[in-house]
Amino acid sequence: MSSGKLDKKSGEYAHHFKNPEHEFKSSIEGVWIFLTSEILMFGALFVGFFIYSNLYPEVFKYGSMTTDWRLGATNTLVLLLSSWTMALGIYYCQKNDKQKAFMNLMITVVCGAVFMIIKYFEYSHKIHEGWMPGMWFTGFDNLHHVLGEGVKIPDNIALYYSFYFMMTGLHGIHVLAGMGLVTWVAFRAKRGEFGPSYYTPVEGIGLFWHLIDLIWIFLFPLLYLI
Amino acid sequence: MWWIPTAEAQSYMPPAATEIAESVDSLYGFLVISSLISFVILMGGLGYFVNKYRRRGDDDKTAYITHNYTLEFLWSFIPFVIFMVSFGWGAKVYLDMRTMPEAGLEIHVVAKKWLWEFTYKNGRTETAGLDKDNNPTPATMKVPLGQAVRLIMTSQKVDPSNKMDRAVLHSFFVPAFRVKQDIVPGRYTQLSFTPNKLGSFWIFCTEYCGTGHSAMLGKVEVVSQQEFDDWIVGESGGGGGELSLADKGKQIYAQRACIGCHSLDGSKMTGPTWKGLYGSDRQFTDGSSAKADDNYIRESIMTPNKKVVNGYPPNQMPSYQGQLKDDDITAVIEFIKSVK
Amino acid sequence: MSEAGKNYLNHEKGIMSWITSRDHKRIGLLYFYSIGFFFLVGGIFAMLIRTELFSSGSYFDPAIYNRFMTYHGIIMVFFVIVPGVPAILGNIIMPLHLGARDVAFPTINLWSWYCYVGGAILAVSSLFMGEPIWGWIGGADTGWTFYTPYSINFTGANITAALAAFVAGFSSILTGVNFVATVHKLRCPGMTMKRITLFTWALYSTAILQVLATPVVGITVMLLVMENVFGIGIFDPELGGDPVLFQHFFWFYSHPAVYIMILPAMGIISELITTFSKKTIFGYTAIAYSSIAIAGVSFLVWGHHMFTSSQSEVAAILFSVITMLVGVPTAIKLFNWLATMYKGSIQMQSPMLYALGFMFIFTIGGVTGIFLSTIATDIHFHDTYFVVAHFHYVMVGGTLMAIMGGAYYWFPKITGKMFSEPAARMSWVLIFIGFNVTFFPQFVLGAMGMPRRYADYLPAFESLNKISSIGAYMIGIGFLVALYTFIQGWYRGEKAPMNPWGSKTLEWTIPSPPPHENFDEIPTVTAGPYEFR
Amino acid sequence: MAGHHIVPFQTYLKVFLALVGLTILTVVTAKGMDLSPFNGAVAFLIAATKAGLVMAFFMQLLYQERSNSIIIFGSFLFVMLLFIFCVIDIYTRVPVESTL
Repeated sequence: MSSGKLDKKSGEYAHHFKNPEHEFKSSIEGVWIFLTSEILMFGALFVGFFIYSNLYPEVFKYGSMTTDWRLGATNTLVLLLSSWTMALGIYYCQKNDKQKAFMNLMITVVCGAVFMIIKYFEYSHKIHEGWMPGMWFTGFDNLHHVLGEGVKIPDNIALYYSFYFMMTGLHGIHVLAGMGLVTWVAFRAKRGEFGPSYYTPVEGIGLFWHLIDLIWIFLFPLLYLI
Repeated sequence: MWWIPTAEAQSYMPPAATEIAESVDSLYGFLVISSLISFVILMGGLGYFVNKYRRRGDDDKTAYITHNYTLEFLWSFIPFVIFMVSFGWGAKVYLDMRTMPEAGLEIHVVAKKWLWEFTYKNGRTETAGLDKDNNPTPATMKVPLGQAVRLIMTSQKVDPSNKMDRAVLHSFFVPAFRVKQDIVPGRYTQLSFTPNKLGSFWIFCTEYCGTGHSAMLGKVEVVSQQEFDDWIVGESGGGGGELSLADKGKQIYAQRACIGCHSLDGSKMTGPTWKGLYGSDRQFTDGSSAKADDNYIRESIMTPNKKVVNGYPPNQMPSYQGQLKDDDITAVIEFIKSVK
Repeated sequence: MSEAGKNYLNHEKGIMSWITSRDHKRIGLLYFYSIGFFFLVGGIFAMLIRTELFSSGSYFDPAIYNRFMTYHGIIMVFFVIVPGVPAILGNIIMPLHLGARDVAFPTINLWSWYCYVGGAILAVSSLFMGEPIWGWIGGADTGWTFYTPYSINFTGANITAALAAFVAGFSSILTGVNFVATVHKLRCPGMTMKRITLFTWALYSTAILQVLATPVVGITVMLLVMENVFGIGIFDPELGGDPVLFQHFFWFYSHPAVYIMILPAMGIISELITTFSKKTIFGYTAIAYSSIAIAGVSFLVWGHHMFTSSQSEVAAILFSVITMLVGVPTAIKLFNWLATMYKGSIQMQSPMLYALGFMFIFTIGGVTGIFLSTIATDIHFHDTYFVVAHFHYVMVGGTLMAIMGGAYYWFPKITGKMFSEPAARMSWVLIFIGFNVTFFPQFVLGAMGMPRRYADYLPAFESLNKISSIGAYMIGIGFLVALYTFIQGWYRGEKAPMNPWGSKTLEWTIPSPPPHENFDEIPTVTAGPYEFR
Repeated sequence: MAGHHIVPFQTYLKVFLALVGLTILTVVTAKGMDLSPFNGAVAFLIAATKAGLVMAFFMQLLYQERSNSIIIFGSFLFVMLLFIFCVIDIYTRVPVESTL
């Protein structure tokens, strides 16, 4: 510990663990425990979403009609691809192929970026139309253009956009954070810091990235399809 | 069970004025007694053991007892039974409390920051007012003895046009009736009671609602049916009638939330006192000054944040533009003149 | 590994070696200093509250009183009692109890302290935001519960105070993650789950609560922040939201939070009772599982904070019956402690005094809890001083008594010095008597119907409030005496032996203070933790 | 080194393709067919299946210690508890109307 940074690849480990495997398993379990709190955090939003969508079905029906499912589906595929390359990143670390590991991790980051760019277009479209959360909502007229003039739009339609922006916003922040973290491990992988005996950070951050994907898998049908 | 009324008498609960209150008190008595018993068992045992088994020397030998399933079962099961009795009894009384009368008197309650408004079916409305010496009198709800009363309650904003303000949660609580119900903006909640004692009882607001929370008092006056019938057809308390301008202003002062921030006795509240206000020199935060005449007061009511008096925070008072009629403002000014 | 005379306090020097330390013992001490400081701040607010309530009529403007009340709540709940036991004593002691060299993730442990400090700074700085009402002082006046829609007023103070709770929540989550992983993975050889100490069991249950409950309040206060910044309307009835849902979300955390506060305190009491009775704990399994049971059931009872909130009658009855179930494991613990003292050899040292004080106060807090979980009586007591008295009996009387007891108990281990026993007893007398004088009258006040969060009250309530205020000043003096014993002990105390109390757990098998890496050689355990034969 | 299970490349590929297939399926069922009132349930089921695949293979729950699975399913359980109890309240409330 006192000798500064540990060379974990060649089998060193922090002083309070028994061996490198012990350290690996403990770290991964720590990540899982952290993920439970992420799930509870998003979970509360989902619970709110379900309750309000049952209380005000019209709001959520009309609301989801204004999202573009093509963009949502594209984003889903992009994130699935990124999850796959993330898994491959770990796979190549295990295989000690640092070049391929780096490539795959960078594809993951790029996918994250593509996701955010598509998200940006969706957001700016909604903001442009005045479909904003809560008290900023001004888009009644534009909603009529989309849904037809005769439709009676509920007064609290803005609730849908509150949930839309809160859920995708929180998810987006996670994507951004994930991109940063994946970039970091990608470059560490490129420097050859990981190998078959030590790849804990890749695995841990991979779990985090898969969770982001997992949450989007649920967000997509809720916000775009139903 | 003779001991329950005994506990009630020592309970420090306020006098009970409904049947429900009496049954709550019986339950309370049961709880007081059973907690006293368990407290005495635990603390008695503690005191006894501490004394009997105190350390005599460093090489004391102690018994090696790790568990005793019978005992452990007993002290899990007996509390469990007591808890369940208490739960069942409590739930039964609660359901009685929450069963709304089919017929009976309906009174609409509106809670605002920070006053009560009680409206009867015939339109009669009661709110807070001021007595002859300008002391605030709480809003008084009159109800007849022995008749079931159902309250339909909601919360509203003082100034509906103020977008930055919110109607907030309040709670209607009459200790003597042992009933309480939160008042939620945007929907109606209900509460019922059947008073069985004549008298006047306090209403408290028990959900925190801001600066005036502790001053948000009201009274329930239980009167005979005869007296109630005579009263209900009379004038709305505090409103309308042939009043002098200053008296009208006084009512507006009490009812339109002026009272929350402006005192009449010279004490400093959120806003400046009205005592001796008229005709005095006002120093403002921007360095200017003015004499408090009719125009200044009118301006302060309409655009309160244009000139803020030194020593007071800005943006406290909502504009009454469109809230008060011109006559009302004149009345308020007359009232301010009368407070010397 | 450890050289003679070197221990965790002096093996590295300089402030940087402290604030970048990843040693669990040093981080525990960092927490001790910072939590102690904020306890002082929260205590000052408490004194101001009691001063205002000393008599009917106002010393302070109600708007200022509401700030005192709010900041007393926010600081004491989020920055003192919730992190209190786990972050200070848990950090220092739990790895020692497990025979580990550190917690599982030392770096994250340090981060959690920084989150704590960041949150605390945010909380205090929010006091100077919003509309100034008294010089520079402005701040949130929502109460620590942040109930909507009152907390939606679009001021920076509310936003900052809610963010402070969010950041503090992060600190709590990180501590929880660390502790769960530590208990799962870092037990020394032979240390089965049935051989870990009851303090560790309690911390383990607490950590589960921290991990599972805190994120919900995190997202809830985040939505509140958004509500204040963007007016999203999820909890705002004016825009179609439901303020009662806010209360559901809030109490989904804040009820388990009560157990985050009290469970580790119970863990400390188990240690103290067995050590000072010199007798093995009675019903180890029952106490350990009751911690887990309390943790689990505590997630299903939050609705008892909302009996009058306009939640439905069905929900109220359901929550009431589940709440009753929490009482059972709590009663089990009390009786087991009592049974532990039977035929023991009881030594009335000051830590034991605190433990007995805990049992006295907690029993009162516990039985009055039954008054509040019984719906019909709760309708009357809800949001009155009865509730205030009840939760102070549980949280202040309970948790603080246990923290003080634990602090005195482990003081020799942590500092390597002995404190002055007479002064420690003096502080106990003042705190214990002062506490009961302060809060017992509040039960009566609540029964009489005095609502809580009142800046002013009817003259009928005056005499009891006076007694209560006098008691509060006594507690204040008591804590100053306790502070004196700590400082005096640290600088002037005699050198502490390895095991001053004759305890059997692992931390007493290493020198006081412990060396940097705790154990020269990781111990192997062959028996349970309380083998007094 | 023992304990580090390497999932074959082929498995990852198959799982990825399955996920893409399920995404297409969910779009088709929601936009192409009218299954109301089961629209929501079907979409949710498909999402749950996808989530299961991601967790089992990408997140390697299948190959890790059982405790990790318990931890993560525990968290879903608690989300359900929050949901169920909130729903119990909201759907048993008796609406009150003003009679003025």
